[in-house]
Amino acid sequence: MSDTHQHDHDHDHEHDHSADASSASVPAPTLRDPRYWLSLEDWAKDPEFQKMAEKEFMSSPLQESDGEDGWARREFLKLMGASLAMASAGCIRRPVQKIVPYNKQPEEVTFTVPNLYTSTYFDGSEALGLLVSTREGRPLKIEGNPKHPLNKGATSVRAQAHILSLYDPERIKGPQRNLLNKAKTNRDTISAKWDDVDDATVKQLNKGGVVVLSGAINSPATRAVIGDFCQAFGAKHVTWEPLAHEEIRHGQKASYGEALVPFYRFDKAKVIVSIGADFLGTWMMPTTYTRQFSAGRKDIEKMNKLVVFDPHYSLTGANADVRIRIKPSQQISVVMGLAHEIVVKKGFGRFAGNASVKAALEPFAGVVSQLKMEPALFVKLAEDLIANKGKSLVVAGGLPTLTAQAQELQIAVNFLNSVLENDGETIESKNSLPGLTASYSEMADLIDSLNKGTVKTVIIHRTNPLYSLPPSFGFKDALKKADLVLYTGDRNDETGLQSDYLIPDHHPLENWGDAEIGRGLFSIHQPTIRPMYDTRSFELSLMTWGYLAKKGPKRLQEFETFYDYLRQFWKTDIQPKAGKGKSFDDFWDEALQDGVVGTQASGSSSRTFKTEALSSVKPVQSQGFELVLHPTVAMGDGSLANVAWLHELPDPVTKICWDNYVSVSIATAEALKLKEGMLLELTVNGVTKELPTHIQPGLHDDVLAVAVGYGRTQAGKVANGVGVNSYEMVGVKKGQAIYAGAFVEVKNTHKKYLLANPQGHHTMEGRQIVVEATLKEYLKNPSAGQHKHHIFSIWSGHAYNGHKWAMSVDLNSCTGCNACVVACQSENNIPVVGKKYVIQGREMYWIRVDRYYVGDPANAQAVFQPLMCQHCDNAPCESVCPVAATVHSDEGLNDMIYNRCVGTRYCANNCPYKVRRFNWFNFAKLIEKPMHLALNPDVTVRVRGVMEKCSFCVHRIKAGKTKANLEKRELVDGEIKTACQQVCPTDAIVFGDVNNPKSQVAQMFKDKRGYALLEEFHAAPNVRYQAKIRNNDQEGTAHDNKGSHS
Amino acid sequence: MVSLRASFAIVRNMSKIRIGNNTSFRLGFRVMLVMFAALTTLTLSSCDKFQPGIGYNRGYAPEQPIPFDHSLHVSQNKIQCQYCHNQVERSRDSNIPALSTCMNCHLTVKTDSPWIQKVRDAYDKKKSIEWVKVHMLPDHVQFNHSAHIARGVNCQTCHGPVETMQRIFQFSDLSMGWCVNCHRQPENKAPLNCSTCHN
Amino acid sequence: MMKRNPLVLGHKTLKQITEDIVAPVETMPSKGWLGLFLSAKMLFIFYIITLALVVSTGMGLLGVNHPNGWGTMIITFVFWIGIGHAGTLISAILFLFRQKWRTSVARTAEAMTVFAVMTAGLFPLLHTGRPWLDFWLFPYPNQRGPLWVNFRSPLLWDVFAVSTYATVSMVFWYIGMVPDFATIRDRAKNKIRHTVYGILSLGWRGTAKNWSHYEMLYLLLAGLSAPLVLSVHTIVSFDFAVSNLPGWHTTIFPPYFVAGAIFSGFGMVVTLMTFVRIGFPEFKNYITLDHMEVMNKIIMTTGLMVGYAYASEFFVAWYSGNIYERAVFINRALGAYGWSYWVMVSCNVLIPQLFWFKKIRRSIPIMFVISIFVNIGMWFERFVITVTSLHHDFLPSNWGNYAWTMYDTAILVGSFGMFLTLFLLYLRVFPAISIAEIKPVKDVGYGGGQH
Amino acid sequence: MATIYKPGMAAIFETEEAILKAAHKVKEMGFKKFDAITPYPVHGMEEACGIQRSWIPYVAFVMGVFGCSSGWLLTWWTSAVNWPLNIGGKPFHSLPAFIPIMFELTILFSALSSVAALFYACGLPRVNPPIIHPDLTCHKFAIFIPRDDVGYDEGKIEGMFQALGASAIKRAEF
Repeated sequence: MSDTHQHDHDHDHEHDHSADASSASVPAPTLRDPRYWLSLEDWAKDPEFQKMAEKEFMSSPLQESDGEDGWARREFLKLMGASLAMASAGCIRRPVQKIVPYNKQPEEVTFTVPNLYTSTYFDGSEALGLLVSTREGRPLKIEGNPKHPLNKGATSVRAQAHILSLYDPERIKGPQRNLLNKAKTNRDTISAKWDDVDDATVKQLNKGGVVVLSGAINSPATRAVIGDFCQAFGAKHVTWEPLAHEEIRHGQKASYGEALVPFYRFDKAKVIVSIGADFLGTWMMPTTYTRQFSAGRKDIEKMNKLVVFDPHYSLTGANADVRIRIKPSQQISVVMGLAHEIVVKKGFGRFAGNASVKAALEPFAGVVSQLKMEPALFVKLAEDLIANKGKSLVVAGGLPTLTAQAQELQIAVNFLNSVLENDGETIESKNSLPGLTASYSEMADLIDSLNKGTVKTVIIHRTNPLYSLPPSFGFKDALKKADLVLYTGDRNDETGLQSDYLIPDHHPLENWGDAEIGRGLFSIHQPTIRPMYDTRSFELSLMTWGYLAKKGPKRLQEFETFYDYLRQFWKTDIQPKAGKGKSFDDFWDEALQDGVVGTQASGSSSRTFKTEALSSVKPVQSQGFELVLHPTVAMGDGSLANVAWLHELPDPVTKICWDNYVSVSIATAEALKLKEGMLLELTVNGVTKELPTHIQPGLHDDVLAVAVGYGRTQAGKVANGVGVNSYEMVGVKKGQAIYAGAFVEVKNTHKKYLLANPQGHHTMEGRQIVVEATLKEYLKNPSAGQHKHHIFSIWSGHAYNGHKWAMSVDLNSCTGCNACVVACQSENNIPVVGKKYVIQGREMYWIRVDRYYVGDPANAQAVFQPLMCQHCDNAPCESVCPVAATVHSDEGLNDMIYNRCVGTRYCANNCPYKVRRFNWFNFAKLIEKPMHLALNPDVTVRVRGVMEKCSFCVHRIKAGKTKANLEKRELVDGEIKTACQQVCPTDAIVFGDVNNPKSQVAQMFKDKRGYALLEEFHAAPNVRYQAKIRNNDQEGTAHDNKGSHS
Repeated sequence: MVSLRASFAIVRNMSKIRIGNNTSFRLGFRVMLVMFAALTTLTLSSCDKFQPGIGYNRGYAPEQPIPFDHSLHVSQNKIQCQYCHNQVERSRDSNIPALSTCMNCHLTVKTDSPWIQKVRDAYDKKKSIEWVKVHMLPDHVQFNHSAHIARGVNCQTCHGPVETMQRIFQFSDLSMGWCVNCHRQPENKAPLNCSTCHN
Repeated sequence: MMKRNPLVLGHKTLKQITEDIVAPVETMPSKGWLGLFLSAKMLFIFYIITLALVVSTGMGLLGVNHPNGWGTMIITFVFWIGIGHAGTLISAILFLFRQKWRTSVARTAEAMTVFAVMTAGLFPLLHTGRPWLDFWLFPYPNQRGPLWVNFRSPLLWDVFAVSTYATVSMVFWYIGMVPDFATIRDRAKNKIRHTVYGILSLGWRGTAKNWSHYEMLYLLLAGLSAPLVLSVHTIVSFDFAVSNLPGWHTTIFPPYFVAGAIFSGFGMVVTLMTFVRIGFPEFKNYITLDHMEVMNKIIMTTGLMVGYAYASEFFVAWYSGNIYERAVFINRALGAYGWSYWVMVSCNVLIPQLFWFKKIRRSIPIMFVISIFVNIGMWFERFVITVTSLHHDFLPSNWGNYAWTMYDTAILVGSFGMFLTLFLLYLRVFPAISIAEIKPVKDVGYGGGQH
Repeated sequence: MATIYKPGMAAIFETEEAILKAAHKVKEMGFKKFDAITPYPVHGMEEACGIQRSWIPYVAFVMGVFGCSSGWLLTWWTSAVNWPLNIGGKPFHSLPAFIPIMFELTILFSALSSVAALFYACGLPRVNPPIIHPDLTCHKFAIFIPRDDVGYDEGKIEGMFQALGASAIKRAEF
């Protein structure tokens, strides 16, 4: 790993030397000409004129770029033109730049050529195989590892965004000590030395009563280290996550006798019923499940069917073929109702005759009447499930299902799956997910023992309970009873403030590690940069203490680095499982090369369901408004809250960014006289919070939905004070957190508040924008739902020989997960503008995902449409640019040349798709060091006053062509992937050369579902969309009852 | 420069015009003429026909921390460019050789020279040498060395007779016009798209 | 009727005419003028500061955003350009039609044109993201290949049209003033004045030969300016008409814009003339009520024309059956910016109809108020065209309102500061009525001494 | 460029009628190089002094044509020959789009050149031309006969001027 201080001489030195830029242009003054009018030569050399010229032509940008800052020189050079044209004789020198070559050239580093390292990312419930591209020793972009069997090259929003947390300026630079006063509130923070920390810790550890409190850990090696450590000091390991999957483990235990989190196979399922489980957005492993789900829809004739009973408007609900809005208290009724329909009414399955089962199901006979759906649909669903026995899947889980009856719900779901013989088919218990062990009950026990005083030392790792654990657990006071609290966080955050020592762990990108993503599937976790600060990996800390205390197994004490431990551990523990019959070095290299070894455990078979468990399942009484807390795609549990990308990223469904809010249904809004953004006062479990209102079509009238993960107080400049911490509204019952179903009192404060929503309007007004058809229509006519226009041109147009780049977007696959948006942002140095400017309409996204509601607003369906520059052959933007700053390349690209742009914004006005973005201010200037290290040197950083837009990742195209050229071969189709395409978990985006008939994109262009957006304008876009197909047994789409396209 | 002289000529001739005998008026009239001349100059001055490569640092030859002599290494010692600039075939940028590369020879060659000792010290101290950058393109220009080498373009085509340079200097003005004029030649079959160099 | 009523009241002799008109130039300014001038100057300075701030910080200070790429600056640009039309129109077209009554208002109208064009000309230059690079809009040989401009862009047509218009109208105005400068020169008592106007008059002597060339040139310039003035606003309208935005992409724009320009131009002329009449009472003899009345008639007529344009836009939107077009126009009248549309209609179409009544036509205070309304209405016309089309175009997801800020207000108001400063200076320094032109018509209307 | 001033005889008249009459008379007397000075273009003066129609329109026309063609050449050469760019899928030589440019250049060239022509014809700009009488740009009229005119005789001319009712007669340079 080369050291970050060795710079790419093309890129980084302008940071160091741009200070010269402002001064470099003033030459030595010469004698004035005696005549009463100056000769222009002297005039131009005259310092005053110089100053004048500079003021006039440079100052504005130069002023705003301080010398320290790299953009100064960019500005300066862009201005050369101006200054030259005027003071032509005043030869302006370039700022002097230095080139600092390596002392010894590192083998792996070729300037400007990225190195890719395999690694992994684990956010507490989902683990992803990564490919991290680094340039001259610093990570630039995080992509999915294509070789990885689960996510296959795709990644989640947060996996990509956590690169910014590496360069977060607010990371602490070394160990710190919090001086706590008597009341254990923070008095002062001083920097500490590792030795002192270790001494103090070991002293304390020897007194016993040690607990390691960590988030879920899916790294076998780390688990081993913790195990060794616990063994050494008689410590206890407690794992807890706000988004735990405990209810599933309990449900499984009650139903089948083994507490585990099974692996679901959405790709095998033909009928999928989800009750509150947002598996496409936030639940368990969304990226993997999205891949599986979309795989089941590629073959449209045989596409799967998704039915969602949605307690709030989740991303999964938005992609449902049939979506029924419910409230949390109805979840059990839905499942048991279905069971009743299937087992009792239809008399299907092995429990058909069973009296106790019948008794348990009886109370749910008439549930359909309570649901907002026509009974026929319910019956049809039951029939579909029966028809697809063994090929269907019923799932429930996630915060919206964590009512007081969360476990019962799981039992009911398990029962239904057993009835439908899905267990062992679409549910793999042998292949359970090892990482998901987090548990609220363990946490509750820890709090008890803390209060009892039996725990003296707490080591907190990769979790932030003082923010995300509901205060009603009383952890804060309990923690004060401990003598020593160590926290491995990278900042002095909510938990940090309560701990005696901050012993910062490496950032995941700086650290070695491994991961067991599925049973028997082991991935390596490589560092991609030398640690930036004086941090120490958590594992090494434990090992160090073991070594100092001379306690614990040999392997805990003998190794000097965690890397050695890891290697040894893989040799002894992993290779036997995943790498038989190879020398260890080959095995290790293979692991580093591919990033993953082994195969997922198979042989899951159906388990016997314990019918007695059913007896605990009773109907739930509901009363008034019910609270639903849910995580969001961007923010998750809120641990990455200080990453601005995540805040600016619009929510896939509501499209609102930079806030959390309470979603209410249209009817409820009317009843409470609420307007969008009005502050609503919620009182639940005795906690009162004021949140802005979002009026959400298709929400159940009794539901008030609020996102968790906001309202950080100690996360940093970006996150602090954004939104409201809704974890505080969570109730506790028998050591379980109640996230849903709690009764809420509401009060309309009538106070105004602005929510930032980059999308202007939410219906299509009967225009042909997202073409949608039902499966029945499609089977009759593959291009159903499209209105084709007669198009003609009076001129033949330019010929495109050679390549012609084009993109196809399959709206039937796209789930609107927004991964492409962040990928583009990371790839193309797209700035974050902040809430104020989003409200003013200055967001900078090159690709965005539009979401339109269709059908009856009360029960609206949603459609998604990723929108990027359409690279029209007859680009309207080009013909209006006065300076030819945007023109067509001979490969069909719509080139935007930033350094030629003067910023008339005419092109943006004339773009029918409005995909062009203008730099209203010098956003680049706001990039704080060391954040600029995350900028992609292949893409120019735009200055103020220029237009920018999607370039089809032209730098990747060029890189690909050059590569092929150097290797003296033709380009291979699919070799060049745009950032958005690369990350897409559904492969909805296909990019390539349409002039190559064999290319995938050329094939997609022939697809009958294909259409160009606003075809009738004959802008001749090089992006084509494929219509969305809804598998809902309807004859016509919801569009039809809106005005149709004339 | 031509344009400047031209415009001064204009000014002088014009101020010769017989214009009565009112001095204050003559002054005013001259001022007008000067301004006119100034305008013409400014328009002409931005035209490369009149001012080849002005401001483009052609001939820029800064003093280097170590007076490395290309003519010595290339002409006399017959060292290939790629021996030191070894990444030029793979990379967008041609690299300045690492000190280790120098040391390949200079551990034994000419070790007594104070300059070599300087390099040696830096090398031993794991330091580096801060060379002054000669050829500078704006950041919005993405020039790719490897692509040009693959096309068989000589280093000399752009960098000039480096083998004769004792101190390296900027040979071509590296203006956009200069790039384009080469790309335009049909025999070069070079792309003329804006995105070839700008993105 | 112009035959009957005299063009110049009070049986002026040639000498009197000269003295009357030159008076403002030769006497010390009044308190009133000073007050106006200083306040206008303050406003001008404030304007300059605002522009400096916007240019140095970024366009983001204004309300322009996504999707409203254009805003106040373009709106106000079109507004001033429109006003800049009456001048050339009065002097050129009325001259070609041998309308004798033009002589007394032409000079001031031309001045208004020149200053309005100056004020307008700033906006397209400053509204760009990087104004310091605006010279790239001119096709000059350069070191980039050379890289030329895109002659297909309406904005480039603008560059040529507006600069040509500015040059020609300024020349036209100046040539008209040359003999009058000579008059002032010959009347000059002190040396400086003699020199200054000596230079300005270019040594005009007024021999018969000179006059014959002079008149021919004047005719030529008039003949050239007439199509020019029409072409300029046509091209300005192309900025919108050539784009493909619903509500912009219409063939009616050129005539519609020209009519609107004449309309607003005359509105502004009436406003200014009332000021001039108040400021310089002796001018009442030259700028008579009859003059004002004729202009009011024109305002009324052109008001009807723009009214027709508004109506036909809606008709075409409906008749075309294009859903985007329809949506835009329905939104225009009833949407978020409906109010601005109705302000425009009432100010431009309804209120001018009051001029059907002779009493109103000939009442200075009323016509002043109406002319103000016309100015307001015409600004809103440009607002409606620019914003309501942009903020509601093809893809609903893009829809969004214009984020008006205080800087928008400052720029709109400040531009008047610039205009008035120049205009007030002009009233003091240049002969506000063409002396050489008014003299030949001094007896018109006194038909053979019978009165 | 400035014309050379010539000495001669000048007479001042008070009214338009007088000057017209005088001009006719002077022409009948066979003078060729005389000139009338008036504060404004007096109707019928051309005939009175026998001045031919001005030639400026020809300049205007020729330069107009030149402007138009140069406009076309500029647009065509830059966008179709020197560096053709595919802009909005339009032809390199999109003539319709170039018409506005051609039109504006036509007007510009022809207007400016005809102004230049006037300057040439009237010998402008000129500073402090000898002034026969300051009121000649205000309310008085004059006739000037240069010494080198055919049959120049001061006595005769003076008599004639008196007969025509000149308010003042003087030798002057003009």
